[in-house]
Amino acid sequence: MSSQHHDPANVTNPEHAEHHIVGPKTYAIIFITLLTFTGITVAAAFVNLGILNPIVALAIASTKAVIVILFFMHVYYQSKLVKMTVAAGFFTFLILITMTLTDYISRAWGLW
Amino acid sequence: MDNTIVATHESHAEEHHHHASLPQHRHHFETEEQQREAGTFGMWLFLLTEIMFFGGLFFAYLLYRNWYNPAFVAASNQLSIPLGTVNTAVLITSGFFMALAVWAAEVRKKGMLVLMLVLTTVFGLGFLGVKYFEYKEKWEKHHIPGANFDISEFVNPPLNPKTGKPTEEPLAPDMAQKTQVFFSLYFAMTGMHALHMIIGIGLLFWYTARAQRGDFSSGYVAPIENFALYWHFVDIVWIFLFPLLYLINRHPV
Amino acid sequence: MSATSSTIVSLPDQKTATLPKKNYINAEDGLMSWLTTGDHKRIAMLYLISITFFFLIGGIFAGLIRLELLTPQPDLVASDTYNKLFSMHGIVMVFLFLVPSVPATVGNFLIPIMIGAKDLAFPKINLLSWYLYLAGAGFILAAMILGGVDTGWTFTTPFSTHFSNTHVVTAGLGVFIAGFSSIFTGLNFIVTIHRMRAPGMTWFRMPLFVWSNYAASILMVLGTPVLAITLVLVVLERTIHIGVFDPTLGGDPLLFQHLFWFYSHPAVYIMILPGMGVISEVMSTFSRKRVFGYTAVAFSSVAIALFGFFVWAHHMFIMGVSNYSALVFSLLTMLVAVPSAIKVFNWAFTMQKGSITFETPMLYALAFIGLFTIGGLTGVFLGSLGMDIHLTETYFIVAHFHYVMVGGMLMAFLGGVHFWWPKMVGRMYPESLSKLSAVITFVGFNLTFMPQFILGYLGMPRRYHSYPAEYQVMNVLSTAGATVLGIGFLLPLIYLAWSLKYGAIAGNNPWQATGLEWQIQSPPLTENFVETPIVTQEAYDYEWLAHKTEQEVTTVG
Amino acid sequence: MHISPVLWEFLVKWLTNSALFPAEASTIAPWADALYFFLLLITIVGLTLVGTLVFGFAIRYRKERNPVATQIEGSTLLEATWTIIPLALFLICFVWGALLYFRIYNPPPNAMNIYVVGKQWMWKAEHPGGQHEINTLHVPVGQPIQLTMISQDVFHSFSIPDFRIKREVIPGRYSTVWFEATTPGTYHIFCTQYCGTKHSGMIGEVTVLTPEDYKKWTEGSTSGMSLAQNGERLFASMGCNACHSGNSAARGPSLAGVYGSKLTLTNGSQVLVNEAYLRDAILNPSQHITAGYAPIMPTYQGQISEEGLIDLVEYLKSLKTNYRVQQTLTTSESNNQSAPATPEVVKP
Repeated sequence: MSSQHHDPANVTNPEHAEHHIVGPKTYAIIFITLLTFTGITVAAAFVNLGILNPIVALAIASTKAVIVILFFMHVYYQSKLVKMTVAAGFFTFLILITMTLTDYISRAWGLW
Repeated sequence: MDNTIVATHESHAEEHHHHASLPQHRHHFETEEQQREAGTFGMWLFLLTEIMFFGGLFFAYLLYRNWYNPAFVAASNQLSIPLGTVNTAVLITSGFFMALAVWAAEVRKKGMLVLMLVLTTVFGLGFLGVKYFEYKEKWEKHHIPGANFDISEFVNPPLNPKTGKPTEEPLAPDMAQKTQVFFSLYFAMTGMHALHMIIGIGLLFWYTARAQRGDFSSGYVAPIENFALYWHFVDIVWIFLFPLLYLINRHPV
Repeated sequence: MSATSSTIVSLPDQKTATLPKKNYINAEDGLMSWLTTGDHKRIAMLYLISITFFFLIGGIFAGLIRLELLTPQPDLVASDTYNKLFSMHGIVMVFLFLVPSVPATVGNFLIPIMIGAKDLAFPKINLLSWYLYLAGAGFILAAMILGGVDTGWTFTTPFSTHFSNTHVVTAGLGVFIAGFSSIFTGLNFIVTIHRMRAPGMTWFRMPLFVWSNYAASILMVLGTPVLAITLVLVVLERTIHIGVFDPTLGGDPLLFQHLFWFYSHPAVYIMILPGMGVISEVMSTFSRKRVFGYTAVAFSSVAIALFGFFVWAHHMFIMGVSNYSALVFSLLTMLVAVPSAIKVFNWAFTMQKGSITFETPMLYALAFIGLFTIGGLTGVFLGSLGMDIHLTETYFIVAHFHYVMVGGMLMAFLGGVHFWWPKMVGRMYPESLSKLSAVITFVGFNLTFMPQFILGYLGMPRRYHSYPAEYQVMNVLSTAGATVLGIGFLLPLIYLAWSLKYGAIAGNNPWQATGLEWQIQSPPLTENFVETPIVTQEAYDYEWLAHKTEQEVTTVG
Repeated sequence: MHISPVLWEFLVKWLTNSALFPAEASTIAPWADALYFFLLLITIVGLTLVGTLVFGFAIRYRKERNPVATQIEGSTLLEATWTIIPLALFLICFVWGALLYFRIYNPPPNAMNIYVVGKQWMWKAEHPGGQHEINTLHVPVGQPIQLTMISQDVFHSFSIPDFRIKREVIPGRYSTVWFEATTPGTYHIFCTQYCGTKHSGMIGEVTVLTPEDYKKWTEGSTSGMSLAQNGERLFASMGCNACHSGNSAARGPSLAGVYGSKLTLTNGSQVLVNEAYLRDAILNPSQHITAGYAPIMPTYQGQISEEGLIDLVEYLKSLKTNYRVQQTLTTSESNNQSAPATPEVVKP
């Protein structure tokens, strides 16, 4: 009795994506890229870039994270819904950080 | 609004109630596809909660790193970059094998799947092993926050035998005290991460056994796929933890 | 059904009517079949029983608090005991009653049915979330029995981490675990609403109850983990003094406040949003009219959920946050008040040109609108920076959030339970008694909490065991009101239990409502629908319903 | 109905002594009340509006009168109305509230400073003249008073409802609030932030006196030494003067006239020296090193009470020249008692 009323309208929508099998070759390329980035981030830490040091480190980490999310975690091949979900998670994380920082940054601005 | 009145079949359904059989196993999903996508989506929502869970810790880190930068630099220098780098590579490798495990399940190669899961586990355990030695060193140096925490190494850094100069910039006692905040966060963050790894490895044993039984080599890959999402998420956390904790300030002094 | 009668209730002929032979209640027998069930309806009933139990416990605490405050002197209990009473009242009511109240009971029961699904997406996780709830509740009960907690439900550091010598860790772990229960409920709802809708059930054909629960679920999934990590840090701070929240070690106690309220302010919306959904359903059904401005009401739920994340620091205006950021948070707080105002007016206008009857759920809904209006507008007092200085941490704020949480959420919960009770158990409760209890609750509630607004402006601080004598009159009024309120809450318990066996057979659709849940038998089958429904009508389409009924009559006749 | 005269008398007394509205006893109070009544007006109008709509519709469209409902989809115009009007009203509340907030948390420059230390479960007030009070606070009428407050243990909150002021008292950080009392009398002080067992006992009374009475009170209750004088003693006994002597060769910067000035720190940032800065610089010196000086000052965390810190801060505020610093320095050196009980000074 499961699929007799299967309605295509419910599957051909932005919440749906055809399943995609990612092969070992792609994974290997991603793997090598990640290792390379790890090397770069360690190397960059030994170069004095002043204020840029943490920024470079975080930029590389974010790039790595995005690569993992897109390919290892298949978000690249997923429906819009999943992409939105991932984005929403990071968006809320950013709210937590920025809104809390409004307090900490502006505390030094004045007497009160 | 379109107010067209359409009679649905529910009215008929009611008449059939008494003839309907109640299957023990409820197929509450319309299709396998729907079930699989629901699973993936659910897993992602769970990962969102994980993002926010670590988010609180990351914010605490961000705040105190800015407040007590010298202490964070000095304390971070106590961590071993080679060990950290090796561990990053180990974890990425583990993630790589996990990704291959998903592929193996999708193409229904049972032997390959089991091998990949075992490799994932081995590298995961390797990561925890290295972490154990790092923790042990902190314990020996009294860098575990709490009553036994010792700041003397930051106030009076050991001298370099060759040059006779301190190996590190000495910290004023009040700042040196703040290294404890760094180590608190270090243990909270890496501890939470390690806890996730331990849970993951526990699950890996179970999935390996099930894979060996052949549960996932006939097209039913959702559990492997969703577990892989979890495992990769744990990777991502480490990808951020590594530069934040180990590489704060490593440029030649 | 004559057109001039003052009720829309239409029950089947009681002489011939029986409960359906097969339904989710008698599908399987034995306690184990309930404890291992995957059926969302059974889990909802398990939740209903457990949260009622904890509501009673929390209520007993509230009663003792009011009794103590009858006189200015600390005469009934010791100060420590009093502090534990209000702390446990808060913890139990917030985490074990309000957060799971509507979503985990009524929502769990109805969301799959409303969207035409056979169950939630993850039945096992649904059951797990009930067990997590029980485990969390167990920890909290253990903390209570071992001697209680005295930190207030807010666990304010450094008091909770360094100074309190009560069972903070046990209670904190309990809240932590209960939090995961609510995460899993929310997760299940989101996936279900996205992926399990019946064919034709588009987003804008969903009942507003589903919309509001969807919005609340987002908050549960994204907010609760922050509370979890905060409590972990509190426990670590308390056990091994890690110093993250300890000013003497360089930590910032305000960081705790930020992280705590990052969850706990959205938690207020987790509590109220599902209640608003109930009100939309009830208002529509008893006005025989589509909800006025369906889209606006639906989007205002989502807007509340979204803005809800931006306003938490309004709990900290006097706590030493930077005054610049206080400005930002105050402004955003004013913005979040607007969607609530939209909802209230939309509900009011739903009645316009309707054909209104006043059954029990409708009485609760009308009470909700009045009390929520007061609760919401007094919230503006507190969101307004300068006024907040005088009013915060006084009885004004106590009155304000009780107007929202009890006057709003609890009224909605009771309204929802009365509305869907016939669907849940297949029987009606005695209507006159339930109307009486709705009126008693409304009167008792106002008598209890209205004086507290006056006390608050006078400056009586909250969480005070003893107070200056000039505040006594208002406190006596409040305690008197609490007695009435208590009766109002106990009555439903009695007659609902009575109705389980003796209530009139309700039939499929006693209220002539339009939701999918009313088109199936009551109590429903385990799999809800014999065939997956195909939805072609909008929500609240009474013409469709009338036509359908007509057809049925002709078919049967 | 017969009521016993005793009961009647009791009731009358009880009711007349009970309050419905707090006294307006500070310059802020009328401003706060104005906003309160505005908000109250909005609430009453809003409630009346909703009530009229709900009851009106309930009567007009009840089933007996209107058996068949007319379906209405909604009305964008109406919905826009009840979006925009509340929004405008709420924004007025925001602006008004923000203005009041500035008024309450921005002390006027001529305010007299009184220190308040909160601890479980009492309030300790320290007047600049050295008067100490516990759970009471004496202030003159018509004089702006600034309270600089700090907690020794947990969060407290200092509230005087009749003045409409309140501020959290935080461990580890000064917070301030100010008021100007307008009517002599006594008013409640409450701790409004839950702080443990005797939270409800952490109450006190603020006594507002006429300027003459206040003068009498100050003279009658002085302990002989002002806060600054206590601070001077502490400054010498803790050996602060050894480095902060004002000599050109001194290892620490001169502190004369430092209060209120703008300092440049080693990390290049500019800071205004206020009470909070001074306190923090004593406890966490390495984060407050004046440009041109080495980070050698030890921390005094845990070695000096909040009261002692207040004395020191008050002393530094009063310090205009280094004349007396050097005098005490020579005295203490000749007495050979300059060894403070502080940890080893770190080698530069």
